[in-house]
Amino acid sequence: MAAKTKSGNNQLAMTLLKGRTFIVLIVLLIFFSVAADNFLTANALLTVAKHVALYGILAIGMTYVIITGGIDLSVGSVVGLAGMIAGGLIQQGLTLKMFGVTLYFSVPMVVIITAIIGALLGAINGIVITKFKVAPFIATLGTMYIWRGFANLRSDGATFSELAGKEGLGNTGFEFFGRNLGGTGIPVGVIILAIIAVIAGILLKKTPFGWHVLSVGGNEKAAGLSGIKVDRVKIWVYTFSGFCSAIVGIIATSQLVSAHPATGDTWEMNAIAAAVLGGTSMAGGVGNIGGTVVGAFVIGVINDGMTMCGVTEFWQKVIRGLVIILAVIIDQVQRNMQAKMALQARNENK
Amino acid sequence: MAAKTKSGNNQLAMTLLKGRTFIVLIVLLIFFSVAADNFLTANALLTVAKHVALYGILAIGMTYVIITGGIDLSVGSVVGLAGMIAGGLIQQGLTLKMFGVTLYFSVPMVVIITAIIGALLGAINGIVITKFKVAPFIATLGTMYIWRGFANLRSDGATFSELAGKEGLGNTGFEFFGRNLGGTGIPVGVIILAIIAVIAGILLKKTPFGWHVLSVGGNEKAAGLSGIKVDRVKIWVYTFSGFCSAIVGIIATSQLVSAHPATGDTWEMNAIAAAVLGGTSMAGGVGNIGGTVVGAFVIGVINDGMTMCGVTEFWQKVIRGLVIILAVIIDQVQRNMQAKMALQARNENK
Amino acid sequence: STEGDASAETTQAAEETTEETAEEAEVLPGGGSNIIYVITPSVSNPAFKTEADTATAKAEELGYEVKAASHDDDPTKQTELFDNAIADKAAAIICDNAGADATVEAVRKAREAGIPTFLIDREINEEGVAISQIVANNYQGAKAIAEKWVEAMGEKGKYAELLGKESDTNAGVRSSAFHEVIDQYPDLEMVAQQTANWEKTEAYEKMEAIIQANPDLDGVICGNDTMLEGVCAALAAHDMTLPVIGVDGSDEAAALIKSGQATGTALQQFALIAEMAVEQADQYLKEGTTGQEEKQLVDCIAITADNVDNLQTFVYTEK
Amino acid sequence: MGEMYKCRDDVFLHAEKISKIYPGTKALDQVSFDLLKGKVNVLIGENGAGKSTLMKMIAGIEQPNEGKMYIGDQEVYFKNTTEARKHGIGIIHQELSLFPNLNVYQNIYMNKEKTKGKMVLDDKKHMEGAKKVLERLEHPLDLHTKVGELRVGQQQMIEIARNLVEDDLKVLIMDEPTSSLSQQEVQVLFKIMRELTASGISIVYISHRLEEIMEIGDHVTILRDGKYVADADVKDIDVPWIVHQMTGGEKSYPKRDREVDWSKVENVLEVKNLCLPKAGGGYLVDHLNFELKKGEVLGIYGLMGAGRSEVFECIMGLHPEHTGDIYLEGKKLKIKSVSQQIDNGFALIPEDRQAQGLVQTLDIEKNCSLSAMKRYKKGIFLDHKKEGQKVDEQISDIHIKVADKKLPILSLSGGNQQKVVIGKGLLTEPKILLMDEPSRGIDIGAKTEVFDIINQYAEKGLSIIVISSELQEIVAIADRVIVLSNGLKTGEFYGSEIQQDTLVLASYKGHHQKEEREN
Ligand SMILES: Nc1ncnc2c1ncn2[C@@H]1O[C@H](COP(=O)(O)OP(=O)(O)OP(=O)(O)O)[C@@H](O)[C@H]1O
Ligand SMILES: Nc1ncnc2c1ncn2[C@@H]1O[C@H](COP(=O)(O)OP(=O)(O)OP(=O)(O)O)[C@@H](O)[C@H]1O
Ligand SMILES: [Mg+2]
Ligand SMILES: [Mg+2]
Repeated sequence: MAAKTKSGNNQLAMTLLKGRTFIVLIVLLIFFSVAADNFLTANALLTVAKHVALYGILAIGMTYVIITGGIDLSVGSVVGLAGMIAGGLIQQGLTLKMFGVTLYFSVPMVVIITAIIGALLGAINGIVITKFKVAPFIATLGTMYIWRGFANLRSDGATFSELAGKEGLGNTGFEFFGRNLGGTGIPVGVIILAIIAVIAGILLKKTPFGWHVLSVGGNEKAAGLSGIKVDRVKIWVYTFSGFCSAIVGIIATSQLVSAHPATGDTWEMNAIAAAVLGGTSMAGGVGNIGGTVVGAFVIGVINDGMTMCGVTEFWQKVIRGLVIILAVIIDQVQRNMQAKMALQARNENK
Repeated sequence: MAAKTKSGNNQLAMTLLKGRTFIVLIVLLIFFSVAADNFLTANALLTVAKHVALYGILAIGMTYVIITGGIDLSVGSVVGLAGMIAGGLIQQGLTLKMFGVTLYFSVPMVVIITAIIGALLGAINGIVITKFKVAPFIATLGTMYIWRGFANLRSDGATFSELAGKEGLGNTGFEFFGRNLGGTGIPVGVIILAIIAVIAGILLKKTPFGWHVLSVGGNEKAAGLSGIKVDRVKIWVYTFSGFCSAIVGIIATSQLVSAHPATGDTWEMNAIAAAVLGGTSMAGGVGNIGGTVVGAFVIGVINDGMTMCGVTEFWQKVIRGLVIILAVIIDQVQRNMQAKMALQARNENK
Repeated sequence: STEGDASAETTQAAEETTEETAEEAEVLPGGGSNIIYVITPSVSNPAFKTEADTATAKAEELGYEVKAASHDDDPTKQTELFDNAIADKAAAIICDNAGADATVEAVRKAREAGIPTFLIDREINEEGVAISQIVANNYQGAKAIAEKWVEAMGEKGKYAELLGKESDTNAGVRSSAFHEVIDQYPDLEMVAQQTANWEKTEAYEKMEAIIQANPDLDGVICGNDTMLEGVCAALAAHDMTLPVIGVDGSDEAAALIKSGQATGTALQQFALIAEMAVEQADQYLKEGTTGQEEKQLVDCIAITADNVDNLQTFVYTEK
Repeated sequence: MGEMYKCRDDVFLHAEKISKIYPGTKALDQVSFDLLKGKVNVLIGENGAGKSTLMKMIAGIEQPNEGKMYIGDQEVYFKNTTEARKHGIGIIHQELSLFPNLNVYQNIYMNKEKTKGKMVLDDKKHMEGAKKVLERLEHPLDLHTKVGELRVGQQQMIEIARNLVEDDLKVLIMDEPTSSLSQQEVQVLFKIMRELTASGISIVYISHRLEEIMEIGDHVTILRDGKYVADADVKDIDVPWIVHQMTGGEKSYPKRDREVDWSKVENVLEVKNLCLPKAGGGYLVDHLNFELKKGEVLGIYGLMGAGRSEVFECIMGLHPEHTGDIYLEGKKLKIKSVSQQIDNGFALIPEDRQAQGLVQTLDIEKNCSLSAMKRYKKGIFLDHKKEGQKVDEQISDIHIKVADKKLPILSLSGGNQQKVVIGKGLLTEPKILLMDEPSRGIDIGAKTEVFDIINQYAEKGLSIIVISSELQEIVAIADRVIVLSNGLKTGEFYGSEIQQDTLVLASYKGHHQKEEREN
């Protein structure tokens, strides 16, 4: 009986907590739809969504990483490197010297290869962090430089343009990921975001693996004593983050129909901000995908909204900074509220 | 008796631990002096030192922050903003509308004002982190954007040039901080680094405040229950980091004899890397200024050395990343060694 | 070679002015070694890559050792690179600088160390410090291409402008040149002005946002070609083709002009400029004079569908 | 012996000549151990004797450097906990190892998840199972509460529950499960242990509370410094024998009877109407009144969660929201911060040594001087000489066994770590010393030394308040005891009135009184 009401309370508090960012989002939407005439049109919102897709997907991988108590600064560089790999494969194919042949892969193959490489790059982060006990911040700071260097070295700094592919080589259709889906006006990127979000959400809350991720973030030692393979969980989490980054690299490259080695520079900060705005705690153990996606939308709406209002670059920086801090402060308040409610609940049934 | 040998062991381990980065440094120096003819000249080394001064000073402030278990991503932006403030004061003076006067300050005054403002910016970080319980990473990520925005807004993105000042206004001599000291070929920046390093070093290991900093990083709860004002300690630490950043802003601006709002962009990463290379633990509670300075020199030597070897921009990135990770891995090994020795010691005296 | 001809023209142009200028005061011997430092912005931009590569190639051809480095548009890093050059006893420095004001001090320090500096592409706000300033005439170029754009616009309509890094001189120069032309036509109305920091993805996203705010947009002007690429990609994504111009003359831009997605760009003859700089450096080190004015303007060439075929990796060859 | 070893029929698991070497320590040295079927196997020894280490081997948390283990006639080797679980071996760890960010049933089923179709979690099963096991423990909890919001005792229960949901449980290792359980909770636990043994499950029970051992234990094995010392059936032995085997000498609580006419001694501390509101109604500390006399040792007894720690926390200024007045030597205090209270002459020895007492990254000396450091100044500088000599005095004064005060604090054994925390408090030259569970988790040797310290300083005129959940020790050391129950003061006893049964009685009153009030 009492149990019921209490769990009720908790659900309420949880939804409040999740709702929090959502409320901020609504407020922003209302504000900008007043400030910029065409902001509240289907088209404009789809455009926002399209931009959100990029760091939204990054933020989902980042959420997993932060939940385990880590951080991944290398995602931006993986985006750049993945883009260059995909672009290179389409434009130059893969030349095997010893056989004197050049292989051209179909676009799906290119995507798969790129995604796998991205995952591997992530796995390297995970291994450096778990096996060599390097602090995540430092490990991924290092790989951030390294991957970025490689992205540039791939083409010696040049851009791979005209990624439309050639009929003859059977590798056309790469623009797909940057365009809208068939008849619908929905950008493919947004759909990918949706798919990844759903899968990641279920994985986190509905599968043993998700539990293990949360447990590692909550109490690593205890997780180990419970027989959870902490290192393996962490490596998977960074692998996933690398995979997400590669996907983003593909979408971004496809949007521009050209691959530029500097793509993704500093995007990691957007991703982290989105995750934290979504209620993920830097201390680890706490976070949910839904919140992260909403957080990503908050950032997206601010960016595009301000641009459409003609706010200058400099003020945009200031406002972005303020929003991040304020949102987290609100989050703090809500957390305390929730803790109180939980206590209340507990004492009721004493 | 046994005590002696044990403490002996420990001293040894400690010196090893400190020595570690130093050894890396020596190796690098030898390597580059072979690789680049003119590298091992007094001139070249003084140049390196001069460059090291900039992020060396940042790294000292950062070391304090990291020891308390925090991080300060805003230092780079404070450098930029401080430069713009100093530049603005010299070139445009301070106009008080209500009195219709414009005040021109002498260079020393300008420096003092700038340093104070820098400290205040740091204090704001500290307050957001302690009073509003925002994670340091997020709080300083936010202020990083905000200060950078302000730096640009100060001059709407323009550069303040000709900071030589005017005799008439009695504000000449700003170049001082970017030049060499009088007859000696020693850059003023290096001397400032030395002074700050010595003070910070003494403060950390020879005053109660320093030990309070170390204890807060080691176990915040225990420190609080021991009567240490944790919040106050933290606020001071971020204030100090802000102060250091402002000093760096002045030196950088003085070297260019012009203030550029983008100055200091991404320098925080160099500072963090230097601190960590110097043996500061991201987990908090462990760190020493000497190590940090050596760490800064490692980074400086790599940067300048590679340039003088004609290593390309892209490979420089890769190598920098590798060095950071490898150095930390070595550090890890050494720490374990030390821990083992401690246990050994403990059991000898059982 | 045809490039030779091109340089010949401009040098003639310069010589006419040289007559009334005095000889260089004191001659800088160079640092001692025969190393030439080539300092440019990040070579992940094709324009600067061409610049760096041509300069390197030419200098090596003339028997110098070359060390190329990038300052990433960070004046502080630039001074550090100058310091390295000085410490390295460089014979000369070729530099595409990171800020008209922020660079003066660095060049002066090199001069004090007896090392001559030859600035390329962008000028600095002081004369008599560098030996040569071989400047791409952004102003003239931007105006020239703006004229073409106005034609394409039919002298009327709503347009948006994407600016380069606000803290970069060229961003300002190009924008004001654009407006000097465009503002003469009252029927051309600027409905949005945003900076995209010379950057492609940023240009793409900003452009999409601007399109949303102004669906009835008629044209776009961009501070450089990288942003032009982003804009064209954004327009393509919305099945729009509008008159779009940029500045630089990159092959990517050329491709877009060919395909009719972009109207034109102002070619800065990076290769030519770099080569001139090295030649003058060589001559100066050997003879103590470049035989040229310090400031030499190399005109930009307006590239449109008509003459785009003559453009190849920043080299314009009359066919 | 050797390959063809076969366990005795009454033995479930036999460990043969197990040795474990940690860097520098031989934690276990050729220890053989028989785990009797369906019995409560008690393992005792001083701190650092190797009890936990031996159990870590059997539970597969760590692997022996030498030695073999046999179940029945087959040799077994557990390379991780999962392996040990396969043989039905479960362990309740010495340190709580739970997930504060997860809720009750998630904690109970962590890494034992029930799934639908091998993929999706089946939370319905989880909740049912969790509910059952908690009812069995007579400890119903809201399954959705985050474990971080539970207090120590409740968390301890969940730690136990985690192992009871195992259906194939054959051996349950309990490493000091009662260290933070109250008397009545301990009784529930014992009931369950008897049920388990009755159903043929073997239990290994580790505790420093000897009286418990005599009550629940069947067979006792004693370790000292990583070596096997003796083993015997509980029915054949008594406490003194155990103490003798453990310490290799006689040890017992010093009897304490001071002939002081307390009515003549002035009050140092007076607490009037102290209240601490509980989040969501009610009080953690409920209109509490008491006074403390100079040189007196006041015991505070109560069940877990009675609100004793909160009393200390209020006095130390950790709960600004508290109401009521606190007088020090007649002067009313305006309590703002811990540091202010330390300056006022209070010192707190916190409940949890590792989490609240020690700064693990600092050395012994600094841990000892931390609170008093700002008193040892030359100008702005730390006066190392003065600091060093003060610390040395303290170390010798309370007999901390340290070879070198520059060693890391974690190089000390638990008991000595506790003494360092006490030393830290004493160095601030307090008028009033607040000790919260000062003997928790330290062996009888260290315990008696801690009590010696208490007596010694009480004689010197220091006033001391001691919270303890262990009846024996509170009876032994206190001049006067007040009993808290549910935040209410339910009893106050002097000298001879201080009897175990009277205290226990009082410790339950609070709950009834609350109910009466409510009706
Ligand atoms: N991980 C470790 N590394 C090094 N030494 C260790 C480690 N764990 C335990 N030891 C040492 O092994 C010895 C036995 O420790 P153990 O925890 O088994 O003692 P215990 O009997 O459980 O003591 P307590 O009653 O305090 O729990 C001690 O000297 C301890 O310091
Ligand atoms: N972390 C917490 N959050 C909320 N309430 C708590 C917390 N810890 C304890 N409480 C509440 O405070 C009351 C007192 O708990 P506490 O453990 O301090 O009592 P205690 O007498 O000190 O027991 P102990 O012997 O563990 O010190 C309990 O009723 C409990 O509900
Ligand atoms: Mg133990
Ligand atoms: Mg307590």
